[in-house]
Amino acid sequence: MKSVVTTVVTAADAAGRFPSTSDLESVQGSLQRAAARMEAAEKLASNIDNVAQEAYDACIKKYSYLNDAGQANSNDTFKSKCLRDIKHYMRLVNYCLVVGGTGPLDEWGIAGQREVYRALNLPTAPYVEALSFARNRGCAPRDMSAQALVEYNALLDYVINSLS
Amino acid sequence: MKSVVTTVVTAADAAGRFPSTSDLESVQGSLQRAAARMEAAEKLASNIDNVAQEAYDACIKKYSYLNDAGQANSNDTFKSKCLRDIKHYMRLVNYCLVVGGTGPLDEWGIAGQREVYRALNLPTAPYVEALSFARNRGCAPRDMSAQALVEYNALLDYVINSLS
Amino acid sequence: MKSVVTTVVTAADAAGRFPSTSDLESVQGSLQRAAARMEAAEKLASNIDNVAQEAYDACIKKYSYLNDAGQANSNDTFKSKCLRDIKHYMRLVNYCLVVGGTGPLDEWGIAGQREVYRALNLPTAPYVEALSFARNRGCAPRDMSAQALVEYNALLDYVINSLS
Amino acid sequence: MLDAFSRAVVSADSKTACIGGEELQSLKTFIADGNKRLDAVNVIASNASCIVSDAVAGMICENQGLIQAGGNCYPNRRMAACLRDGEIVLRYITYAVLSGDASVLEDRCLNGLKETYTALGVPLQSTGRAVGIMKASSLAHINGNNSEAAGGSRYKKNEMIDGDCSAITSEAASYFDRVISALS
Amino acid sequence: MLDAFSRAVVSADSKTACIGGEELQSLKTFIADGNKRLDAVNVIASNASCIVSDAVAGMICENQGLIQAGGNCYPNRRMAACLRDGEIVLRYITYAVLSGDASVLEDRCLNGLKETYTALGVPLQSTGRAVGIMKASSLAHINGNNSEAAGGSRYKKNEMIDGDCSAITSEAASYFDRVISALS
Amino acid sequence: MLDAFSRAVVSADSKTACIGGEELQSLKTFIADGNKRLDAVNVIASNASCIVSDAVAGMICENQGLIQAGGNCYPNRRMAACLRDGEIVLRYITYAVLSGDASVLEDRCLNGLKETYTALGVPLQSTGRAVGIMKASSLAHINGNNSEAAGGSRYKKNEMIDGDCSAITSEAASYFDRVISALS
Ligand SMILES: CCC1=C(C)/C(=C/C2=NC(=C\c3[nH]c(/C=C4\NC(=O)[C@H](C)[C@H]4CC)c(C)c3CCC(=O)O)/C(CCC(=O)O)=C2C)NC1=O
Ligand SMILES: CCC1=C(C)/C(=C/C2=NC(=C\c3[nH]c(/C=C4\NC(=O)[C@H](C)[C@H]4CC)c(C)c3CCC(=O)O)/C(CCC(=O)O)=C2C)NC1=O
Ligand SMILES: CCC1=C(C)/C(=C/C2=NC(=C\c3[nH]c(/C=C4\NC(=O)[C@H](C)[C@H]4CC)c(C)c3CCC(=O)O)/C(CCC(=O)O)=C2C)NC1=O
Ligand SMILES: CCC1=C(C)/C(=C/C2=NC(=C\c3[nH]c(/C=C4\NC(=O)[C@H](C)[C@H]4CC)c(C)c3CCC(=O)O)/C(CCC(=O)O)=C2C)NC1=O
Ligand SMILES: CCC1=C(C)/C(=C/C2=NC(=C\c3[nH]c(/C=C4\NC(=O)[C@H](C)[C@H]4CC)c(C)c3CCC(=O)O)/C(CCC(=O)O)=C2C)NC1=O
Ligand SMILES: CCC1=C(C)/C(=C/C2=NC(=C\c3[nH]c(/C=C4\NC(=O)[C@H](C)[C@H]4CC)c(C)c3CCC(=O)O)/C(CCC(=O)O)=C2C)NC1=O
Repeated sequence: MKSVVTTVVTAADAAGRFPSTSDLESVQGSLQRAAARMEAAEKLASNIDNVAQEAYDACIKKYSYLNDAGQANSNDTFKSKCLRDIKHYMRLVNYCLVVGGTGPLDEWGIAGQREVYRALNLPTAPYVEALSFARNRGCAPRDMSAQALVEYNALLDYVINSLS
Repeated sequence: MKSVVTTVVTAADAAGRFPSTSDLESVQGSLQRAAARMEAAEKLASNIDNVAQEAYDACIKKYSYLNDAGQANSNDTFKSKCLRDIKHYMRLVNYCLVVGGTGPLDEWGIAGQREVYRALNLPTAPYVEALSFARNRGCAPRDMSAQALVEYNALLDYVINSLS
Repeated sequence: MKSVVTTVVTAADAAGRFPSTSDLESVQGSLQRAAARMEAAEKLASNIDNVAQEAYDACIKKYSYLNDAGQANSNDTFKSKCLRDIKHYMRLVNYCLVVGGTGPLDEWGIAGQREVYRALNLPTAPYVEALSFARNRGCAPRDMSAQALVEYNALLDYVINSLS
Repeated sequence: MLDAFSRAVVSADSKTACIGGEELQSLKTFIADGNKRLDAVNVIASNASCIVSDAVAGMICENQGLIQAGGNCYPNRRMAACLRDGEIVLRYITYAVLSGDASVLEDRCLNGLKETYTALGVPLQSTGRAVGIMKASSLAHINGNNSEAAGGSRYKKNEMIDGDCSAITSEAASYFDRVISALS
Repeated sequence: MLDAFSRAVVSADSKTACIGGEELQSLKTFIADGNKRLDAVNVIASNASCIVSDAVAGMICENQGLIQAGGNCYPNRRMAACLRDGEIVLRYITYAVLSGDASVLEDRCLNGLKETYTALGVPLQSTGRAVGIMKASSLAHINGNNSEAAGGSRYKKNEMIDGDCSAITSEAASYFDRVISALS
Repeated sequence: MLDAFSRAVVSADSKTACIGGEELQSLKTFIADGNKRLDAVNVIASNASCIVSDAVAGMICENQGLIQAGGNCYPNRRMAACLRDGEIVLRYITYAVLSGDASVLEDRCLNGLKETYTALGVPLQSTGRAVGIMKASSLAHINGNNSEAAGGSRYKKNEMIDGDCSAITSEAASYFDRVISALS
């Protein structure tokens, strides 16, 4: 799973060499910047249910046609799946903050998402709306420090891009 | 084994697609033309022993040296093998008429024939003579309809070409 | 293992053909020249301990620093290993004379030698000195015939080159 | 790859016999009923997307564990792989119906599939259930029995000429059964 | 390839849980002790050549059969292959220490190694001995316990800051033990 | 690939010994009898085509099932493959005779052949019979015992110098026996 460390090790292995001084410096830099990510991860973990619920509510409010008969938010099962989906993405964001790379989102969220939503007739615009709401919702220093918020928002932008 | 259907399926599979409308039209065309082939196959099947015997007799008459000591038609075993070989080819022609392609001749008769006859010192001219006799022997509408005869002769020409 | 015979068979096999007349002539030529190689091999085998000892003594005499503390000839174990190494190379020369090719030296002496000596901090100059001493030591017809000596020296030159 | 005609030829060759009389008769029936066969292939191919996704969604509905952590339809990557596999299987079944012989399905799709799934941890029973739903759905399409009730919001009426399709329906069913059998 | 962080993420995903609170705490300790880890990697990498050749020479010294006819370190080609293998193993151990996880060592080095060695006739017990000597040597370097007595003519003093290195030493030891275990 | 000389070297190396005295003596005999060896290779190579086809025809004559439906020499494609295999085997035997060592035959022809034939359904006993006929034919050629009676219409007189060929005949026989043994 992609991170500064695994990138450095992969390059060294491809060249058949021991980790060099610049390899170690890269890793050191990454560890030094880790504090902001850890803070964002912790804040998100402690509040994830509210974050997801708000984002879900916002997207259904904007695309209220989804509540109509036959649409993708028209019964209890669908409603709970939709909320669950938003929470899935937020949980993957928490993972990416911990790992310091986009690996968890890439491998577990983005890979295959278009094929799945197309097969199940799920429009992507509501997903984008929910994630955009979350992306614009956070404030520093109320929710977390400015640097932490930068990391958090960057990952949400990344997911939003993948669905646009 | 090559036929209109297997050709169409192979192409669709190579492109990873379901059979398309033009695929279905190709198959339909082939099925429509099948009647003539079926008639030729049936007529040949009901008379194959005579057809083979006549062709064999004609080729030995033309190349009578084959009866001399040490030659390829010089004892009872060889005679029966030679007749058998002619009948093999006619049977493969019957198969090709059923399949609607040259697959049976290609895979079971033509592949390896030159190597076998060269190794066993069997000249190919007598084979050509026997098959040519059969090719010129059929008459429409006495033996079969004109269209059926066209299919039958085309296959004999195909085999003759492969031995020339 | 490379020899005139195996080279000829490898080429014939790559072309899928039986051994041809020129193949057989190559082998015949090699067998005709074999007498000189066999003589050199026999002479070397009967005297190998002296040959190796002389060469070893000469190289330590030239690089006497090797006897100092911490150097590669500074204790009994190291001394015996060094003498053993020289004898290894002379034995591989005997094999090459028998085979009529450089295969034994290539596969069992030269492959990996640089890596091994570098890892163990063994300088190559003393090896070169020992083998050069042996290379210049032989005289015809005292030690062996002139043709045999040519074969013997050529192999020593080959090893010396690989270490230079 | 064999079709109904080359299958008959292979069988005759094993007896060094020509094809005439009776064996030819069943092939003539095949030719006479050709249009039914083409219609059957066409109706499955035209509704493939919805046949597949309904079957996978149904399989999941009956077994929620598939979409939880550790389930083989979790995460999105594997869900997509599952939908893709369903389409692959359906595609090879249409090839088999078109050629009138199971060889293309057996050789190019089923050969080694059970071992592959076992090595990957794909649950065979669930896959069999999804194929079973695709079978019911496809046979209804062939038979003209698909209804607005069954299809829901994606129901599409397929224009076909009425007649007796029991033979082709039964043949198509046998191909779905082969898949289920190969994964047991 | 996982590192300490992705390893924690994989574990959380298996419970469909976020990472917060306690799990995050151990990762914060990892970050705080980062420099010790980098120093450990550096001291092994800088002395790799001599760690390897000493271990192989020691293994041979204890078992002279290896350099006689039929022994796996005879002739020169195989001696070179053995030295190379020692360096490969040490290199993957430094990767494991750097990432804080054994996956790179397991997946890219140990996977199938025992079978490969068995097929080639490489003696597993001797290899384990060489790895054991490399372990002792490497841990002494990490702990700052390497001495002129042990190093002989190739002793090199490594400048490092004093402190408690027991955790990283113990972690590095576990990677060497994995190798020995995989070859038993 | 080894020849008689490198085979002796491999054996000496396993004892860390030089080659002199007695071992050299048998190699000198090899050199002295070199022309007999070359003649043996030449007479087989020059008559290969007829040695092979006679052996295959003989094998079939003794077992007519091979050329009926289901037999491994039916249809023409497999008959041609069988003739080709016979020529391959004979070719590797001439390589072995030329080098004075069985390694090229073992490594490049026989290695895995039994498994390949078993997987393909090629009947091992019949193959052994064909190789046996090729052996009888080839040894007769080497020994100068081929006759017009045996050869029939394709008999060809090979000019060779008379002498004692029992050693080379016996060595060639051992290579044919290895093939038969490998397929049992
Ligand atoms: C961890 C990564 C991951 C993600 C992201 C994921 C998404 C995901 N959402 C699904 C279903 C679904 N998702 C929704 C979602 C919505 N309904 C709406 O109105 C909106 C358009 C939208 C919410 C924004 C619905 C309604 C379904 C059920 C669709 C059906 O069964 O037909 C499914 C099909 C399987 C199932 O029913 O659970 C997947 C795989 N699964 C994963 O493993
Ligand atoms: C042309 C013939 C052909 C077939 C049939 C085929 C199947 C096939 N399915 C695969 C994976 C897969 N197949 C499934 C399928 C399922 N998981 C479930 O829970 C359901 C029960 C089921 C769908 C009904 C899944 C989830 C994977 C991914 C497994 C993984 O990567 O862990 C793979 C492994 C490579 C990959 O992930 O793409 C192959 C080769 N490939 C071929 O070339
Ligand atoms: C058959 C082919 C073959 C060769 C050639 C060979 C060489 C060879 N020499 C070695 C050691 C050695 N070789 C020497 C040699 C020398 N000391 C000196 O002063 C000189 C520089 C030099 C002699 C010219 C020494 C001292 C050692 C021991 C080095 C050590 O253990 O640190 C080793 C390491 C393993 C061992 O201790 O035996 C090998 C592999 N091994 C083989 O299998
Ligand atoms: C990246 C992961 C990786 C590993 C680990 C690896 C190991 C590896 N070691 C090998 C050989 C070998 N390994 C050894 C090692 C030893 N012999 C001894 O006596 C000692 C006990 C031991 C050293 C401690 C030897 C001697 C060979 C050569 C064996 C031969 O060719 O007969 C080979 C066979 C190919 C070759 O000779 O290069 C492989 C693949 N290759 C890889 O790609
Ligand atoms: C189904 C496809 C198929 C074909 C076509 C076929 C041909 C065929 N003909 C053969 C022999 C033979 N074929 C002939 C044929 C002839 N004698 C003559 O005078 C003429 C030149 C010629 C007839 C036109 C003879 C004499 C032999 C025996 C040759 C021998 O054993 O030396 C053989 C060698 C094996 C055997 O004895 O049966 C094959 C494989 N086999 C097959 O499986
Ligand atoms: C260089 C070493 C080498 C060898 C030895 C070799 C053998 C060899 N023989 C084969 C086939 C075959 N071999 C035979 C041989 C026989 N059938 C009989 O009834 C007789 C008993 C016997 C002849 C004496 C036949 C008939 C086939 C074709 C089998 C088939 O395709 O079903 C095949 C499978 C591929 C092919 O059909 O060409 C191989 C690889 N290939 C190699 O590269």
